[in-house]
Amino acid sequence: MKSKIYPDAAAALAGLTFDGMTVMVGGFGLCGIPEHFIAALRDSATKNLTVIGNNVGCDGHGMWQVLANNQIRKVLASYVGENKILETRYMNGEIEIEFNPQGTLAERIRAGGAGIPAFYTRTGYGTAVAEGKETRQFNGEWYVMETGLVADLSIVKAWKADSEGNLVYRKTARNFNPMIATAGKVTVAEVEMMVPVGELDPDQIHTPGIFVDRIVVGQNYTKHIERLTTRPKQATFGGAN
Amino acid sequence: MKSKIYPDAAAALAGLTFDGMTVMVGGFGLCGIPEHFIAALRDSATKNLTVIGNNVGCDGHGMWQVLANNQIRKVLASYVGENKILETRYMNGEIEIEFNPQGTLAERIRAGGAGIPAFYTRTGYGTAVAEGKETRQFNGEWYVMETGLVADLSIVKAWKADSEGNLVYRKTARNFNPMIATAGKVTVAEVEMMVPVGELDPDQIHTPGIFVDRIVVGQNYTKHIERLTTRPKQATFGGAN
Amino acid sequence: MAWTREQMALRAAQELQDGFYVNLGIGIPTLVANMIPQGMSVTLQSENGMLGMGPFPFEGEADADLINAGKQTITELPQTSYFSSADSFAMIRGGHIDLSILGGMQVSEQGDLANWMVPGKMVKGMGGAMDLVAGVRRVVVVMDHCEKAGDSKFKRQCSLPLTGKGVVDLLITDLGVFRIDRKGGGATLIELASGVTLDEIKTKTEARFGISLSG
Amino acid sequence: MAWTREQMALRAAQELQDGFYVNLGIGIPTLVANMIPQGMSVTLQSENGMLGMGPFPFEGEADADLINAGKQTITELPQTSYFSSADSFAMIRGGHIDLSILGGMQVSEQGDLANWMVPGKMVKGMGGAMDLVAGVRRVVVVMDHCEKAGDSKFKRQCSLPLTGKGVVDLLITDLGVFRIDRKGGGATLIELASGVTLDEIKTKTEARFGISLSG
Repeated sequence: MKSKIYPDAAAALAGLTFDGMTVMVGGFGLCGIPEHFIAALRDSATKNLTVIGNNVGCDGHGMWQVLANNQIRKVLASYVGENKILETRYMNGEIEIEFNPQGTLAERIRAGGAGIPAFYTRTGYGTAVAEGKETRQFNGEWYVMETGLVADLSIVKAWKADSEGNLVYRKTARNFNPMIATAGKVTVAEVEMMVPVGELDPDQIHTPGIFVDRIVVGQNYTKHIERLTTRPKQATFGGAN
Repeated sequence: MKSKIYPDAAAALAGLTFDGMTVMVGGFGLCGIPEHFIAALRDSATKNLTVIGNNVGCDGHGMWQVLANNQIRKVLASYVGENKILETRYMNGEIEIEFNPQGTLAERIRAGGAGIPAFYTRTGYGTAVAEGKETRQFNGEWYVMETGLVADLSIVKAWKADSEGNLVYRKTARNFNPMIATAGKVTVAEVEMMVPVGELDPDQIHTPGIFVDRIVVGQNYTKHIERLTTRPKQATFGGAN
Repeated sequence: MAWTREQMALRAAQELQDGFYVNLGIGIPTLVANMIPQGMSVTLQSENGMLGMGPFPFEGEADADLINAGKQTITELPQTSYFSSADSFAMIRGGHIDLSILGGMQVSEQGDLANWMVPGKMVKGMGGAMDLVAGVRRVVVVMDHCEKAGDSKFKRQCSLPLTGKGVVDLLITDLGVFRIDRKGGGATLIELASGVTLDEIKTKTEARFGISLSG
Repeated sequence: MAWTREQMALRAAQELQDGFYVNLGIGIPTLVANMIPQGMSVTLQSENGMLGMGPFPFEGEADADLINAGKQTITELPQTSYFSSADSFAMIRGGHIDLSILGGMQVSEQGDLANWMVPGKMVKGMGGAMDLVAGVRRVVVVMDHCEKAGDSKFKRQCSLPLTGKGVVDLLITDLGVFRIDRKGGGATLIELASGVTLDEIKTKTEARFGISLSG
């Protein structure tokens, strides 16, 4: 079988990007984002992208770089704060944003990958999110119909992979990555380390290799922290949120 | 917090069963079935059950025992072969069976646990399964609307648990158990071993404890094999299915 | 006189019960994490994909792969589990979280909540707020009773775009506590903040409410 | 003369491609697992929740927790992954499986498939068959060309209840191979089994079909 492993992100994106395409990008805030693929996407200079993801980076970081490079036409996201360029362009009507409740966005992506064209959810009923959408009662409760989402290209970040493309994520860096991996016509994954086939416990694989077409090992992860919050070493239990 | 751990299956079912209730039971064939809870359900003598699960045991084993004890009024399943009592009662109109495609059944249970009252699937379009159901086109393809399923009681089998109710399944014994764990008003789990809290890797928990109300450690598992298939020790690679 | 932010959080903490799974919003609700009564076991969910949130990390020990829904670095506990955001919101939407404590911009007497956008200002997005109010079994909103300009934020109808319609069960403000019947039964004042009179709260509230003060 | 079961399976095995993810039904399709060409990497999915099925276990080494969709004991491979049945059918329904090879009772010239029930006989249920034909990218059916009584099983319209409507891409029988256009373009005979004449297959087939024999 042709190897799924590519030498770097640019090589792995070769032939996969085109103007006007839809790209899904994993991550929540800057946690669990595919840093190297984002840089390669920026360098690809692909234009008029529709980007689907929970956020669009934040000032200076993550998908903000692709945004700042004028490559994005439309965004589907749940939260886009801390992003001045996006704010300005949205206010000026230069970029389109479709706000999705976070759980609806996550479920729409899962549905897209699972061959489900639409589903109903209580979320957003009676709000602006339901405008223009079908609403319907089940068992006396009102629900909104939401559609599945798919992408031309899905870009995810995992912790470990084997050469089959089996992926394991780490802590809350998992977030949107597993669903996004299932919803791309093509899915590329960057990881912190490759392990030999057979080293990952088969009961413990988060994304089976069938979903992953190309893999890159990323070097020198930045992992920028948006809101560093700590407590002093001598403190007693200092708050859980 | 009140302990989730109960001494045995009968104690764990106490107060949870009532005539006419809907019960979901994990397992595929006899693989990954909650043996001890099934025995306790049989001994409870609860009547007129609606049972949701992929199968209803097979002759002499699994949910067949509850069936043979005349406790089941209706079944939602995808496959009910190798079960003579069920066959006879179904032919005689003494029991109702709603056949669901296996993937539709799995997704209906997931939807029920996930607060999704209905979704669309291509599965079954143009077949008897779609009769009486809404059909609808999305992007030029026809789909059938299926509804979410919930139960008064969900019964699952896992491999390991901790006292929080975090569960890990083993190999293909996972099957329907994780979704069923999410779709019960009350969920009880039996496991082969309890481990101390903190021993399960937080990245590797299949069912978070929030879904599990009561836990039992089962002793002396039978794990009856329906179709033992082996190859002689000296053989070369002998077939994958 | 009225309740401070800490007092409001303390009042919200009274809504916790042993064994509860709870999601806390940002702002005042975050303070509730430090006010869990001794001996009570409460598990905090973070909607990005974590059950069993621990405290902030010690200085120098923050892990970029471990953040809460407010994007703050946090820690795990022995019982922690991680899952995808789809599984996390399946948990929320499916009614498995017992309690959510959230901030608000406006609440209506029908239990409508507005807390995600102000027309004319930059819209940042609703994040997980709409999912939480639609899915969590019991929703408690903690907010100031009045705008800085003095207008009541507890209203007959929300004037701001809604986060959810008929979703609030309890409203805690700096002036008092209101029980709200999501199913159209209206609002009831059940507690006054320390030093607040019935007259004061009546004067400062646009919403209509019944009164059932036990104390 | 016609193809044996093994020859039909061998012909089905020609539909495999390197890197394919494949789901095999019970009966003749199961034989295909032993006919994967040397050097070709094919990953077998089992719809109960496994990717990367290995061979049957050695005697005495069967594991009750490790079975395939036919409920036979099997083994895992180094690259195996396990998942829930919901995730498994999300994989199937979402079009991620390249090829499914299934048995059939009847196939129509429009690509309809009937393989799950015979009215009047006990209905055992469709298991995962309806999901597989609705979701897998390419569906190959392997079946005898005729009933024991001689009636053609490749029909203008299926008389048995359908498993799927317009779902079959290729039909392999003991007499030959038909390409079917799911989108209404009809059926085309593309191969004759060894020793089978065009006249014979025409006589024994109820379905209408074009002819495009390359050999």
